[in-house]
Amino acid sequence: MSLDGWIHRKSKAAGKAARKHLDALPDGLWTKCPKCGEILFSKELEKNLMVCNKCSYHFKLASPQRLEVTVDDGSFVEMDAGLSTVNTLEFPQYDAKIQKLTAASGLNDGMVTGTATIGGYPVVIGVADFRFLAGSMGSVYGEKVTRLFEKGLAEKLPVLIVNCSGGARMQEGLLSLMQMAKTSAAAGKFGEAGLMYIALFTDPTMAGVHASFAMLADVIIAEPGALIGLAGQRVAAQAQVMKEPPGYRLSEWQQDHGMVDMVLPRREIKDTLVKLLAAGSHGGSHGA
Amino acid sequence: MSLDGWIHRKSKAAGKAARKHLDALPDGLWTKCPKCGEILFSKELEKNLMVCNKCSYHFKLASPQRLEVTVDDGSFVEMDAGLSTVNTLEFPQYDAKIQKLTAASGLNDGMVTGTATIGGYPVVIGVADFRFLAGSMGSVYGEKVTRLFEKGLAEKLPVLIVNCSGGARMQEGLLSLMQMAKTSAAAGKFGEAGLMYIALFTDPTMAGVHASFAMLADVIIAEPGALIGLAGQRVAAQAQVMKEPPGYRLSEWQQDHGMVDMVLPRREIKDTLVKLLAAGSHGGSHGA
Amino acid sequence: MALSVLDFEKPIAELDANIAELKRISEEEGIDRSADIEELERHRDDLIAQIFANLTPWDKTLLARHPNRPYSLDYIRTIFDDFVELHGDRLFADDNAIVGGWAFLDGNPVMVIGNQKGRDLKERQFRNFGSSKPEGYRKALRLMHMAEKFGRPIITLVDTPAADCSFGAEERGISEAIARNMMEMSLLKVPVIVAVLGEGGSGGALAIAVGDRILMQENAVYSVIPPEGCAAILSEFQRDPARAPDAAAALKITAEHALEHKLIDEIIPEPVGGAHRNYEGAAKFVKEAISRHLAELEKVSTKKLVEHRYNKFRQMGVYAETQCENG
Amino acid sequence: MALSVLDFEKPIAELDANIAELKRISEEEGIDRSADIEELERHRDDLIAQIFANLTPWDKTLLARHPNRPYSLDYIRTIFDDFVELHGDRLFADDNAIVGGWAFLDGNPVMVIGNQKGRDLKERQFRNFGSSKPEGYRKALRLMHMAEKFGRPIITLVDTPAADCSFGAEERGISEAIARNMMEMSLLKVPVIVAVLGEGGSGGALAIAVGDRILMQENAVYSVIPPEGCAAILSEFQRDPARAPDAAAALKITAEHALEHKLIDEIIPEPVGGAHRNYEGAAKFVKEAISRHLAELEKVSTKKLVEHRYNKFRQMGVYAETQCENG
Ligand SMILES: [Zn+2]
Ligand SMILES: [Zn+2]
Repeated sequence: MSLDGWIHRKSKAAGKAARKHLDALPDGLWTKCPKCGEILFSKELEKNLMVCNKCSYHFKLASPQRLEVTVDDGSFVEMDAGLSTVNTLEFPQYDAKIQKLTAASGLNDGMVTGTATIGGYPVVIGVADFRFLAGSMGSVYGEKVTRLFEKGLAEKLPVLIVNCSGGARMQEGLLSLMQMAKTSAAAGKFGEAGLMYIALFTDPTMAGVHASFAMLADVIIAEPGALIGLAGQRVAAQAQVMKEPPGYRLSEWQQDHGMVDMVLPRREIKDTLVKLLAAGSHGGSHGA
Repeated sequence: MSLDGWIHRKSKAAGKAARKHLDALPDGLWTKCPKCGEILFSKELEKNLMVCNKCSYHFKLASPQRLEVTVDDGSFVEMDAGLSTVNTLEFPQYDAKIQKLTAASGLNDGMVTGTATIGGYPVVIGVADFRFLAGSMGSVYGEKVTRLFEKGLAEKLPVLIVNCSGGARMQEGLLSLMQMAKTSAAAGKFGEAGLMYIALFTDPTMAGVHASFAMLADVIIAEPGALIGLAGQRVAAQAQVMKEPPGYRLSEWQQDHGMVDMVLPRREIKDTLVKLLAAGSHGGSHGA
Repeated sequence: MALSVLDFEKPIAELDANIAELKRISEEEGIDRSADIEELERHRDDLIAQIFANLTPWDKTLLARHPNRPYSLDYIRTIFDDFVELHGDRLFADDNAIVGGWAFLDGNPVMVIGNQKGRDLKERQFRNFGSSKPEGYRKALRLMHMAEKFGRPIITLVDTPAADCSFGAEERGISEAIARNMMEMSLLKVPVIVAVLGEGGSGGALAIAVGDRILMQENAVYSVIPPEGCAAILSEFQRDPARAPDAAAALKITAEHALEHKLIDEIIPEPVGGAHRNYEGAAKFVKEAISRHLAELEKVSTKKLVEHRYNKFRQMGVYAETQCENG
Repeated sequence: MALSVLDFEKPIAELDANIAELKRISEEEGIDRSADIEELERHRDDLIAQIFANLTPWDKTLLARHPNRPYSLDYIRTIFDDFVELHGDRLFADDNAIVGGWAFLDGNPVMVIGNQKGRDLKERQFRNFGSSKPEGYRKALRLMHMAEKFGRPIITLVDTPAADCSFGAEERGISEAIARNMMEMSLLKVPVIVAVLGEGGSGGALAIAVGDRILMQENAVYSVIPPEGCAAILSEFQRDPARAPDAAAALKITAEHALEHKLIDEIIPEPVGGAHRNYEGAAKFVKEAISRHLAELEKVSTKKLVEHRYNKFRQMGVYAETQCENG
């Protein structure tokens, strides 16, 4: 159950690529904290699971990094990596964007799914990658999340989804919107079988993802300070007459408002996942 | 479906007795409205279903009056009239109170139940009578409500309960409290069978009755201006630091707060009941 | 309320005015101008046909938002009998941006639920411009579960610009409410028919739009984001809300496109010149479609109904797939 | 927090002080006073036994409210392993007057839910003095349904003066929340064990207290209304809150009376002098009782479980019945 394994096995190149598209400013040895401005020794930062040791800012993680801090070493087996985007609507510039992102990240989409173990408990896991169009949900994303639930259902395994998304993907129009209904229906069918669904909300978990399968988890854990809500900040700003109250829609605020079960520092998440999986992994003696 | 039948068939003595223990000041020809002070011609008042034609104050109705304005003429058949109170706790003065109330009202308890038709639709109906210890719920009341649901369940009939109660009956201690759980469980079992349960809230519908079977109705109708809430006014006043806002916990306020489906003047209630019974009386083609 | 006139409707409105004037004159002066009137009316109808045959997605957006377009309660009054409106979510409040209750369709009880916009300024505020807060969606869910309990079909009428996303709505979990409704609707054991009658505004619409049949009026729009919002966010449109017409085209928000992508089942026709020119006519088309689909669904077993509904949404989406070594 | 001392505990506290002083002296001065100490301790234990054998219902009320009495989280920490607290009702807020989450009882996962009072002034306010708002009961219900989903038993720990009935609580339907919980608990398809550990305060307690087994600590009280409230309302007590001790007696709020009327299943003993004198000892008794009843319930089929639970509450109440001609 070591949480430190990820740093030793992570390739330097992958780490750099991740940081480039996330929020660190890599200059080799040193990394600047985007929140407090502190210049951090990169090795120390990585050892600290990419959490600023001055202000506790939780750096965004690319999907490989997230998997490394979350699942047992070497246990992840990817599913459905062959799914890729089709620009059905012939939306302007969409093809070019996708090609560029795929080349830069090595990803076909902002949702990476597969099977793994966590503390020895087998799970089906989905991890969002913000580098890929802000982790937005289009047809591929929705299909992967749906297959994730279906895999869990077929194998009677719990599901864990790590969210990091700006919402539905505009470039696929109504097809993207319908992924909300599709993934929510999949979560419903999965839940009816009495299987556990855990969600982790990282910064940001927004809009079409937040307002569909993400909020339907049995247990929701949030990383500190993550922005969580329906309306993007631009839309929210237009809709509000008053100024936003401090902490508005951040993890801690969402817990106070009953919408997440707990806010946990990155280092404490895996231990809690293991306890939850112990509680929910195998069927109980009484059932519906 | 005439709403005026009740006045013609109602005995003068019953009417007077009812008013005496309710809120009218009978002096034969004239009745004073307790809300606006208007002196009303008693015959007109009765024709107007005991609603003040100046301020629309809805006079409390005794159970026979309520039945007359609610069910089809002559259709009511009482059930479980033989149930009566036992002072198991040997609570001070309780026996004497019950004897006095029974003598004055002819009732064994503040809940009168039976079968009837409304617009031709058969229903099982319960009507609270405020004259009997403020319609408070003790063992007899809880048993009658429970049997009401069980009768509905056995005969696949919808249930209508007209509430008028101050809450649980202190004089039966924990036995009274448990009537909340007992009646709520009965409502739950009834509801699982896909049968319709309609509640009418009249002034007042409070505390242990409000916080149990009353709030569990599928559809809740309230008479205008009825006080509806958990804490009695004395308790509520102690609990509040601020002054009560206008209309606090009255029917209209409860509708704004999502707790009742509609506020209807007494004269409009029966027509709406008939429509609801038409929608819910017989099983649909799809079922759980 | 006076008839509002969209830019592209102006030629029609002019002809309407001419016809009205001619009628007035012929009546006042007792002169028979019926031939002229008939010709003008024919001309007006040709013009309407011509204009409506060439509407852009943005034109349809404006039509879907037309201030004179019939709203849910207009349809409910026309299509159903004995509507008994039910209020409240039993949790927090009654939301006037969603209406719902028992009603009878050709004598059969159904639960009807719809987004509700307001006509004049006061009513618009009362209805929060048709944008629901969590309590609206939770009321809708309560009513849907009531319908399920009694084995009655559910009809939803969709017409909302979007869900409300004010402080209060976020505080009370607007995302949770939308998500839960979609999930619960996918599991309902009774037939659910959805009619998109005006604006199908993103998650705010979808929260009452998961059903066995999704019908859509020919001038309604259904979109993942309002075209103005899309134009304002994407550099493809210079982040300029004024380029909303281009975004509307790119987003493919019309009923034809939705049908093409199998996201809806059928397009409900509107009377000549749009629903706002003829409420009765519009309602007649909607009623016919709902009744017909309902009759079909009544024949399906509960098990198949829920299974088909799942599969219907399961199939939505377009993607490519290649086999991977790690698949 | 210093030990609070009730009036009737004062003789005990004096002996406790004497014993402590003697121990201090014998240690400081190196003199062996163990015989004296032992005699004093024996005397103290006799005194406790004597006092606790003659407690009035009002004394028990004060014990149940004792500021040093162990609260739900104290029991949870002692009885269960690996507690993972879950927060929020997914509707409005997280209510700190109720706690709940996954935990392990002898290695088996259970959902544990309890009212939670606060120890010092700050924590008391944070916990709203153990009085829940609707969001607390709705959180509890969410967790109970989660337990049901996974087929896990539910343990509830009851210790609340009453439900909150402030503006906000009434606004958000405190009555609805209490009623719904009782109904839903009666239908749960998993074992539910209720332990009344302090104050069983009216509907506020009952909202998490519908179960297959109702256990009650020997010094806990369970009442339809606080004795002070009853005394203040009824003319039988001159409407004088100071007559609460008389009302407490009349209301029959002790575990013995509850057992006599078959409203609870078993009385859980407390350590000598009450739970507040020995947290570990109190928890041991509670754990033993819960484990034993849970083992029994695990053998019952789901169908029988729900049926028995219904019948259990169905039978509560005492009344006379004569046959009537209109019956
Ligand atoms: Zn920092
Ligand atoms: Zn008056």
